[in-house]
Amino acid sequence: MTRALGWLAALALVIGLGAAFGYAPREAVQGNVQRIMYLHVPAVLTAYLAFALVFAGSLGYLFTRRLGWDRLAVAAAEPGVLFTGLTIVSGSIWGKPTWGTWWTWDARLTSTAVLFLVYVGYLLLRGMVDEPDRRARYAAVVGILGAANIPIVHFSVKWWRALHQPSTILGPEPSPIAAPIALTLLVNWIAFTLLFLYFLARRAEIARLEESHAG
Amino acid sequence: MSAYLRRAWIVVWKDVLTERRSKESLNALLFFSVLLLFIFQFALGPERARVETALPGLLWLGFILAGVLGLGRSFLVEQENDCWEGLVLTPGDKSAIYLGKLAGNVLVMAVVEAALLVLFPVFFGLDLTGALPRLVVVLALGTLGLAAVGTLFGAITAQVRARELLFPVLLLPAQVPVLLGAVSATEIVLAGQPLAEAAQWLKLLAAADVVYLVVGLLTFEFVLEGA
Amino acid sequence: MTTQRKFVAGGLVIVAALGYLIWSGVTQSVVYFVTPSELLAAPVANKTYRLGGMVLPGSLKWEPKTLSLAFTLSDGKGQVSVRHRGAPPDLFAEGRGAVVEGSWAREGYFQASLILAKHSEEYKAPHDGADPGYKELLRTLRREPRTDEKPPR
Amino acid sequence: MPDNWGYVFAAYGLAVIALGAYWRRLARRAKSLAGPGGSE
Repeated sequence: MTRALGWLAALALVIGLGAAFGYAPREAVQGNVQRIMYLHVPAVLTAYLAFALVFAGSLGYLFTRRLGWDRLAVAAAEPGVLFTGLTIVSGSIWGKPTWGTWWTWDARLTSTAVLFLVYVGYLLLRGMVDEPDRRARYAAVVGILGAANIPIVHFSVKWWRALHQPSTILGPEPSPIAAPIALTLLVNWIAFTLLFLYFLARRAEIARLEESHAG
Repeated sequence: MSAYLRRAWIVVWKDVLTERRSKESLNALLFFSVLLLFIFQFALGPERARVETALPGLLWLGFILAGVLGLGRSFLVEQENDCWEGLVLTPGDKSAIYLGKLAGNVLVMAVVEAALLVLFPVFFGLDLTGALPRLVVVLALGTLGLAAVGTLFGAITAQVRARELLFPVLLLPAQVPVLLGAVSATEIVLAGQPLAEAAQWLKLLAAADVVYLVVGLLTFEFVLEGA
Repeated sequence: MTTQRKFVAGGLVIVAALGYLIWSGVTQSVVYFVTPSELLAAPVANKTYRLGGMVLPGSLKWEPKTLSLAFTLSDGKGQVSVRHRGAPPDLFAEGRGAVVEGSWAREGYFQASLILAKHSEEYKAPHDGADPGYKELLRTLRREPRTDEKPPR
Repeated sequence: MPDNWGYVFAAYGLAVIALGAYWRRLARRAKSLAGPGGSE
C-alpha cells in the first residue's frame, strides 16, 4: 500500500518535473527563473496541509489518548518542517534575481519563517522526551498552541510591515494566470501532496515500530 | 469567593510566601535587569538619539529576557522542592493551578518591569513620566500574553531534558506577535501619541492574550498529569 | 464539565477572538508603501519610507564603475528622483514597478538603501505579453498587501 | 531579461537533495527497526 503510494508519488513528480521544464512556457516578464514557482508554491501548500494535520493529531490525542493520533502528528510535523524549509530556500533563490534580494522582512516571508521556527521547536521538544505518553501530551499542547497562534502571527507581521495611510481599498479579484502555467502548478501540487502522504505513511509506521520496540 | 478562585489564590500565596522567605528568584532577576542596562549601554554607546530610537525595542528585550529566566523557573521550583506530586494530587480542576501560577508570574514580571522602568530613565537620562499611564496599559497586555504562554511552556519544559535551552526555543517564536505588538504600541506611546493611535496593536495583544489564556486553561491539566 | 465540552467552549472563545481580530484588520486600511505624490505632499527629512511607483522611461542612469544608480519614480501625478548605490535587480527596468526603501534627503532626492523590483501577479505566456500600462501596474502593486510580491496561489 | 538558469537549477537541485536525504533517512530508520535483531 505504502509502496504503491511511493511509486505513484514518484511518477507524479516525474510528470510534474517534465511539465515544469518541458510543457510550461517561458514566462513573459521574468523569463525562465519563474519555473522555481512550480517547486515553491506546491511546497508551501503541502506544508500548510502538514501543519493542519499536526493540529488535528494533537487535538485527537488529547481527546482519545490513542497514540495513533500522536503518530499522525509527528509523521506530519517532520515533512511539514522539511517542506517549509524548501519553501523558504526556493523562495529566497527566486527572490534574488527577481526582486534583487535573498531575504526581506516582508509579511509573508516573516510569518513563514516564524512557522518554521515554531515547528522546529515542536520537533526539538519531542526529541527531549522518551516516554511515548508523556511526549504525546506535551507535543499536543505545543501543537495546539502553535496552531492557534498562526492567525495571530499572520496579523501581527502584516500590520508590522504596513505604513498607516488612508487609501482606497481595492477589492481582490482573481489574478490573471496563463492556463499552461496554472495547469503545471496543479500537477506539481498533486505530486507534492502524494509525496507528502508517502512520507507521512512511512514516518507513522516508524513511530509505530518504535513504540512496539519500547513497550 | 468560589472554591476555584480560592485554589488559584492558594497557589499564588504559597509562591509569594516561598519567595519572601528565600528571595532566590526575585533578587537574581532584579540584579539581572541592572546587568542588562549595562549591556545595552555598552552596545549602543553614549549617544542619546540612538538610545531614544531603540528604547521601545530595548525595553521589551529586557522584559523578554527577564521573562525567559523567570518564567522558566516557575515550575522548576516545584520540581526541585519535590512539590510536583502535591500539585498533581490536588483535587479539582487543574486549571486553577495554572491561573495561580500565571498570576504569580505576572506579579514577578511586574516587579521586574517596574524596576527597569525606574532604572532606564536614570541610566539613560530619559523622562518617561508623561507616557507612563499609557505605557502601563501596553505593559499589562503584553506581559499577560508573555506570561500565559511562558507559564504553560515552563510547566512542560520543567520535566524534560535540556530545559534551559528548550524553553526559549519554544517560547520565543510563539511570542513573535506579542513582541511585535508590544514594541509597536510602546513606540507609539513613547512618541507622545494617545492610546487610540495604538488601538490596532492593543486589539492584537488583547486577542492574543485571550487565545493564549484559553489554550493554557484548557491544556494545562494534560501537562500536570503524573510525570 | 467534560473535557470535550470545555474544549468546545474554549474553541468558540478562541474563534471569537480571532474573528474579531480579522474583522478589525479588514476595517483597517493599510498600505505598504507611499506613492511619489503622497511623499511630496509632506516629506519628512531623514524619516524612513517605503516608496513605490513606476520607473519613468528615460530617467534611468546606471554607472557600473561607480555603482551609482539614479532614476525617477512616478505615479502619474508626482515624480521623485531616487539615488542608490549598487546594482539593480534583473526585473528592474524603465516602465516597470519598483519599491525602494530609504529616506528623503534634505537636498530634494530620495536616498534608497534597498531596491525591490516588483512583478505583478500576472504570469503570462510569451505571446500574450503586452506591457501593462502604469495605471494597471500601480493597481496590481497596491492591491496586494505584500510589499514584494510572492507568487499567487 | 536574462534567464538565470543557474538559480532555477540551484533551487531544484537543493530540493532533490533535501527530499532524497529525508527519504533515505526514513528508509534507514525503518530498516533498523524492522530488520532481524533490530536495535533500539
